[in-house]
Amino acid sequence: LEEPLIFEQDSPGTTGVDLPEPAVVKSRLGKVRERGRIGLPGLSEPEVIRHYTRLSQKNFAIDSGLYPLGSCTMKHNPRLNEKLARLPGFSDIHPLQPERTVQGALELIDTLAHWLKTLTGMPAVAMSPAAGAHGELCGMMSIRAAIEDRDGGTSQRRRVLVPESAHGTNPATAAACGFTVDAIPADETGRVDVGALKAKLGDDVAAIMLTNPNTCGLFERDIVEIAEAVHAAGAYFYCDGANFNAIVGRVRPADLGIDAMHINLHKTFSTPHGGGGPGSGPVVLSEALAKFVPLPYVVHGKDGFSLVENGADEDSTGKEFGRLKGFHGQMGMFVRALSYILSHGADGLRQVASDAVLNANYVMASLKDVMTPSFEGPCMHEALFDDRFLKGTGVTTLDFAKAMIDEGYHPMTMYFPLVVHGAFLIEPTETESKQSLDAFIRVMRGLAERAKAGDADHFLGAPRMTPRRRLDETGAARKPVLRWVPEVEQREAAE
Amino acid sequence: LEEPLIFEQDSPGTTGVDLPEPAVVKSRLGKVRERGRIGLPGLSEPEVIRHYTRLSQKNFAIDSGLYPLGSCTMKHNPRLNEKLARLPGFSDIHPLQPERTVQGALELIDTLAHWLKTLTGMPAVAMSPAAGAHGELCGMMSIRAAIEDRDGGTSQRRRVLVPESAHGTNPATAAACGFTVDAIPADETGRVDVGALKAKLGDDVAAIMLTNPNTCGLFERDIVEIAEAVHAAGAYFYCDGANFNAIVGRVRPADLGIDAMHINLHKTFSTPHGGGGPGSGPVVLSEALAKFVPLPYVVHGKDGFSLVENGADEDSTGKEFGRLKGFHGQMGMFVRALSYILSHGADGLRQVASDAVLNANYVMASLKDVMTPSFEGPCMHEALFDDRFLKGTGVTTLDFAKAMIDEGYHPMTMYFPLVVHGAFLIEPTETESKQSLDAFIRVMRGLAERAKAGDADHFLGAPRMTPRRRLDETGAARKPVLRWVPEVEQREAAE
Amino acid sequence: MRYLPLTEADRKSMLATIGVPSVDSLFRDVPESARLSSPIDGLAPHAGEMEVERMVAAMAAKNVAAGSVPSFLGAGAYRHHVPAAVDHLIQRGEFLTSYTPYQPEVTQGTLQYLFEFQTQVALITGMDVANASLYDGATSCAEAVMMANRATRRSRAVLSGGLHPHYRDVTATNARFHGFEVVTAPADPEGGEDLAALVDDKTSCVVVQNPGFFGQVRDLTELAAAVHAKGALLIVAVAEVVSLGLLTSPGEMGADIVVAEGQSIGNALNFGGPYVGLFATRDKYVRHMPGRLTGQTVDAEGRRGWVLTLSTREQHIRREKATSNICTNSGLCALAFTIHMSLLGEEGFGRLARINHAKAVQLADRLDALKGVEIVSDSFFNEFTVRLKKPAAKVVNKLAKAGILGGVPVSRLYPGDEALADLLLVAATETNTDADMEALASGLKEVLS
Amino acid sequence: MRYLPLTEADRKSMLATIGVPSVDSLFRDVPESARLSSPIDGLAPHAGEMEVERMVAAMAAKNVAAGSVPSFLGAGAYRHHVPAAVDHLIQRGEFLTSYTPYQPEVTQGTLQYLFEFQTQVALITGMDVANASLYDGATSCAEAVMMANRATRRSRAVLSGGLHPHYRDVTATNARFHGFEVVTAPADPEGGEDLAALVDDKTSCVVVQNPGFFGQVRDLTELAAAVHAKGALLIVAVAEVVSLGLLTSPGEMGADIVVAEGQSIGNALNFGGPYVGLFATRDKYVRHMPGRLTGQTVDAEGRRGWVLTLSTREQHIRREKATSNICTNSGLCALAFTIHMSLLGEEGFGRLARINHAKAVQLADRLDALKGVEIVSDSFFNEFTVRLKKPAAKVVNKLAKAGILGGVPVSRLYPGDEALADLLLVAATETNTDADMEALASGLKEVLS
Repeated sequence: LEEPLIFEQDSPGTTGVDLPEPAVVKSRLGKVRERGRIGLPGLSEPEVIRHYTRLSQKNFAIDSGLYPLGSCTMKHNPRLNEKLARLPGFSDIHPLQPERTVQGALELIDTLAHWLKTLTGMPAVAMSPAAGAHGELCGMMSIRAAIEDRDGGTSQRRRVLVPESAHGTNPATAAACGFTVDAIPADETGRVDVGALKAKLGDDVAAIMLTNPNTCGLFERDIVEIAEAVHAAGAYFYCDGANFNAIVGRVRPADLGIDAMHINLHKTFSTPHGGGGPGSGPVVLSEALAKFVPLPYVVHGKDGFSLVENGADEDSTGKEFGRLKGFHGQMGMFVRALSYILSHGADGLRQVASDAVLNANYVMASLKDVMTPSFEGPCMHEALFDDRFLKGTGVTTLDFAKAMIDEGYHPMTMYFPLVVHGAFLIEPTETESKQSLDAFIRVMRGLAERAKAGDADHFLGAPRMTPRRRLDETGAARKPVLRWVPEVEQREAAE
Repeated sequence: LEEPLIFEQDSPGTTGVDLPEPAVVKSRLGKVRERGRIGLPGLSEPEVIRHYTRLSQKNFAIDSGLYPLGSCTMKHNPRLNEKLARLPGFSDIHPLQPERTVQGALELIDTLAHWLKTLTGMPAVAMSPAAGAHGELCGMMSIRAAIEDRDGGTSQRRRVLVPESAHGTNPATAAACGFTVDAIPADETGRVDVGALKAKLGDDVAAIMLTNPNTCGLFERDIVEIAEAVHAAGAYFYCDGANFNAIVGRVRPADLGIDAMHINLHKTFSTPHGGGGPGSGPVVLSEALAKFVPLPYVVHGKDGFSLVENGADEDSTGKEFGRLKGFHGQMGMFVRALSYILSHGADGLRQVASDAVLNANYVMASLKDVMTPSFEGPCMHEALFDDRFLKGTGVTTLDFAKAMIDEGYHPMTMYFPLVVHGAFLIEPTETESKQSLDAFIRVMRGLAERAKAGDADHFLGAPRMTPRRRLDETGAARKPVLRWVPEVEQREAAE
Repeated sequence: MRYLPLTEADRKSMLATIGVPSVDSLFRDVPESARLSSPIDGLAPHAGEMEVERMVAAMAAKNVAAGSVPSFLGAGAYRHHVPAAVDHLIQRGEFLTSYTPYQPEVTQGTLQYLFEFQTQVALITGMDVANASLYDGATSCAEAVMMANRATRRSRAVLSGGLHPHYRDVTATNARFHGFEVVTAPADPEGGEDLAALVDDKTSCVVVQNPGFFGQVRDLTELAAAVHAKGALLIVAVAEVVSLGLLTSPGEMGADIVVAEGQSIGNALNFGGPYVGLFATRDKYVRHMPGRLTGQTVDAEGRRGWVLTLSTREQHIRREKATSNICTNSGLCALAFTIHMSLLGEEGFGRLARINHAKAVQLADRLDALKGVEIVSDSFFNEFTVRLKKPAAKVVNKLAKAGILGGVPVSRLYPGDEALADLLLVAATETNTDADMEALASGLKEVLS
Repeated sequence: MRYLPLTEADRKSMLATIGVPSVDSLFRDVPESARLSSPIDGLAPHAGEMEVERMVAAMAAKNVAAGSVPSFLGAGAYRHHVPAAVDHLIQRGEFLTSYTPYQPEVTQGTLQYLFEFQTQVALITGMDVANASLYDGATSCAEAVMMANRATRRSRAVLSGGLHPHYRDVTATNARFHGFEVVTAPADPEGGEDLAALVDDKTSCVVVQNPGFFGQVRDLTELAAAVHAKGALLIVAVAEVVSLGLLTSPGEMGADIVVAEGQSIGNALNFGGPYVGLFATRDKYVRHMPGRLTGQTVDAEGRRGWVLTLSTREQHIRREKATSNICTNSGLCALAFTIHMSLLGEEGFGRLARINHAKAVQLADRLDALKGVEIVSDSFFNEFTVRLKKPAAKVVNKLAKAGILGGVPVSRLYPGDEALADLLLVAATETNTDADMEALASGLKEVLS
């Protein structure tokens, strides 16, 4: 069913919110004029509810089916977490209320921080980053601040080593922190080439940014050796923690020699993805970096909890590098993550990693004879295949992905990581049942066999069952239409 | 997409609720043995959420589109009402808490009662009936109790007059109260035949049960005359208030001579239909019936609000006829209805009736040239057509209805009322916009023209876009399968 | 107004299409004397969402939420913990704002969950089939008696003195108007009644509650045999459905009809409603059942699907000959029940019941140690009767002032019966902490001293 | 455990399929020294939903919810009434549990609302285009400066003394690491600063907040002209987006980039996050924009549809050459914004703004009458600065003890600046009743006496 834009459902004068007449007062707007018509449409509540309900029905979601999107960790989002985040004691408190009136909020942040530090074995955590990439920024700023503190502001350590297979955010973050990026190649096992890495180390290297488990779904076997080499070179070790889901409770990053790692609360600790955000990306820090944190942060003293909001505060480390966002962090996400963490506990979180890895390896084992795994040996939380099994079929990874949609599945991550050709990166997560995985495997095998049997048309025309068939992305970018304009303006513009 | 039954998703031992080990105690179960395996399936929370999400996606709802189901009043359900019903001060109070601890709840019931009495002009209201039919039962019990009180328990007034076009619940209710049912025919204008009615009145008649506006969507023009005749015969006037939506704020039933009328809170006052309930059906009562109420009810004294729960209570009327359900009524529905009522106010409720009638007449006027209206003149809140326009097309009302589904609409009520052949009873409600009605009208016109153009196949095969095509209802009734049984038992039964 | 989409311009243009000058003229069939020309006097005008929220929330704030204090009330309504997933799912518009599933092609969601509900109810009660729910436990009980009357063609019902007084009263009200006899055994706090002795050849059914209103749990096997020997049916009422996770099922004990209050699973206390009445019976009585039924069938392409079925029993087809006048079920409450039960599963349901029993045993042991408190129930599930040395109603009011909801005085449901005035019903569920129990014990100690 | 569906039997059978003896063997690539053989010490084991709810609710109960007392805090976060429909809709699983819409065929719902969001933001800011949101107002501000640097190929930003200190600080942090210059005018409570004088030929942009941090509303038309004359861009930051319902839009005043905190529409206070950063600009700068963009296109059958577009600006394609490292937007908060704004519409949004202004004027008049209180802001929207005769932080703490959240002491954001220590920011919105205002006035009177 077609659903017009809200702008096309305008009933002028209608509103979905009844507000009383404003009191008559003498305006205090100084020299600013009151504005005229803005152009917003008028709709009643029933129309708005129906509109967004119908839009929602055009979406795929974890709630509606398996979502094997590699590196995104689309796991179940418990409803308890949503309920608790809406307790007025959290949702209805102002960030600048007197600290005595928000002790419970500060306690919650402190409790979550304690869990994150203990699970990673790290002594400090910066809670305010708003997302994973923001956490990367925070970690790299911390590293640069530490280097400048150690070497003086004149430090020439500006080179950051980043594997080829890194998330695109890694190089972008390094650049945003004023670093230059130097790529490290992968070896034939899908891991960082340690020799190449060591060769690149030098006294101009500030840090390495490594993802572990890496974007091929593999554990970097030589990580301790790498850490030692990096530290020996006077540099720091940043770990992209996007895949912490795979090892939580089974490995503490501190034991691997990591100096800074962000944690995507929306991946490992299941705060909802919400169609693209909001996220939350706290960064755990090693002893060497622990003082180099952003403002603000929570401390616990004899009068209870308080916030250190500026460097003049008596509890300040004296080495804070600045502020990353407004106020104190993604409180709503903290509540959800803590609720998830307390629900699982130390034993359950360990089970999370075990089941995530088990599920991925089960998918890998069940598909390896009909698809082509990119690397040998067990994977961690995601299974990587490439498109060699499609060779000669006329079907691309993209075509295959679109055909999955018609079978009721969201596509896996495709064409990433870049180290293999036509990648299929499949992450089932620990919240899928065996029954669910078996159904998925049946479909994937069926499609693989169908492709090999020569039925390319089935794939090229897919998806067929969706509200829209394939969309013209090239056309969209060539002449961008980024907002609705009234028809009359559209016509005028065309003339 | 297919969705198996939960019983087919059993993972033995799995649960979606984590409960601690029970404390070890000495059992106090007397001679009763602990039961063995029940046969419930084990599912985790993610599986349960996905299962019921996917089931919901197979439903049509007001939230997803226009729902023109005549006599059902499928109007918008405001979300504020849901929110308020969940305030712990209402949702988390026990019905037998000391009255001092539930003064706000009793106040809410009393406030809603005040609105219902004032809107209908009636002096009393019985709040406890759980649904419309339950309200009918309450009203007819009140009438019988009043008659017995007046005439003695030996009263032979046991005949109840019910129009042919009445809801099936009316005769069923009369029978459940120990009355016999005598049908009154309709005249050619779709209303009660007043002559026939008067001829049937006599000293064995207890009451008339009339729906007004009636099930043809028409106002009973002669209602005052009818009321007078009924009262003159010593009988009472029960009005089925299912269609109060059409006249709220514009007509007070008391002014028509009505003695008892139930109000479907889920129709007029928009508590949600919820896939078939729960409802709530308070009954307003005239002075003559005001003492003949069910227990319990709320009274207001010097110590605040209290409940009269039995005839020995000092506030008792002394004439209560008994209890209709456990505890005090559908509190959750009362909160929603009052929220709706306060939101609209006296002016808004009047507008509700005006817009409901306007919308129905607009649909009527816009379709009358391609479909066949059953009666002349303006309708009230619903427009009644019959199948004469389909004559010779090979398409039935049912076929037409199923074709509407493929266009994104829920069918109208069909084959009811019985007074016309192949009825189409269309109730758009006041919460549909003109834009929405225009789209609906376009589709209905298109289908009517298509049927007349001879494309019967289009209709006979409909619906095509639904999770299921037409279902075999005859087969279902012939050999009822009313529950799932394990495959092994199924096989054994077959052998 | 926020819920009304028509603009004045729309109204004008629609009136023109209709061909009338004003909305008033559409109401011309209303007798002039009854036409109101303006909003009804004395009622407030419309209000914004924030204002309505303030008004209604102010009323809510005058109540003591059971969860905010130690609370031990039962007597047919029980406070349990309902997982957040339940309320989340039942609020989905596709469930909340859908009608009775008369059009099966667009309501397979509702129909499938009702089929699951019927199966769950049949399983936990130990019966063959169940309907798609009735209003509540009390109305289910009355309907069961009327069904037994139909099935046996008799009209005398014998009610246990351990039946919930509301169940008894609703049955009696129906008896008065529908015309059948009800024999009620005296209140039976000790659980010693001999119901079989009340059964005669004209008896259609015996109704017994298990656990009883006063708490006792009974093995009904012998009673069932005695009732059946007289050609009557045994109706078992269950006011606390969680008990079915632990006790031998009524079906296994020989019940012919089982009715229950389903509120405990999935539904909040809600001050007594809406609740969900469960109704289950044997295969052979299916066509005597009241209420809606969902049945399995196939569609035009042979795929499994669900429809409402056997509607020839129902009022919209059978009119005055229907098995019941009931036309609404408790759909959304039944959905909440189904989802909560699905979450619990075999493992969770049994464990929940065991926890409830253990909590009640712990509480009974604790109260038993108090002076002036005597445990009356020799057996129980999660609720039991205690005899106090003072009138229970007064004790409860004093406890309430101290911030404790201490139980239900039996006199609330048996007013005027002096012999029962000192009895208090006390329930414990998984929601009661040790601290709650300690609060009750010390509160009682103080009030009774 | 309730969120983990695998049974022990499943695990065994899956390990057999994989061909390894245990899950441990799947972790064989982890250096042995780092493998933990049991759950981490010192952390609690798993807990049931009821237990977790108790623990977390206990923390919530230690906070004073703003809605439970008279509350007048603003300074970049505002308490407004959000219709219940908003939260209902954003909790639908299809929105809540969906990912970034990279697969447009199965995410048209998300894409269409983002397109609606972009259009709404462009309309209210008076700009041509907007992105699909950033983290919050402060990060949007920093991104805007970096965008201005790119667009002008300059690297000196001039910040108003009326810019929210958090926006200033976040920009400064980025400046330190990214390598550009920031010139900040002194705190400007009186609203008299001359920003144009700070602009030179190397200036990439001027950032001014309207209404200013201290409350003043300004006509920026002349400033825009002056800034443009130097070849720099004017960035206007809006910390209270409701003001756009009443004030001439930044676009009309000549802004090149508008950034705003969108929290006020659709989003609760949430102790400061998550919020939603709005970001709008002129068509000509589109390709310099940071963040996600939704664009209109057609599908294979020619039907209108939406996709994420211009992603060549973004990090997942451009890597270190991206316009920003931002990869997440504030999707669900943007949805809440979009739904609330759709409910408000032209009529509601304007009226909401007028009510807010009227409330603030009423409050200012009331406070102005108090001894020891002086209104500093000569103009304002819904928030203004007052000078007290005592340090504002102490006054606020005393008010809090009396159950009044009386405003934000300027010293909280300008610590150590004695000249600002007596200043208090006071905001009023549609949620403040007359009784609230009376409570503040009498509370202040008492504290100051």
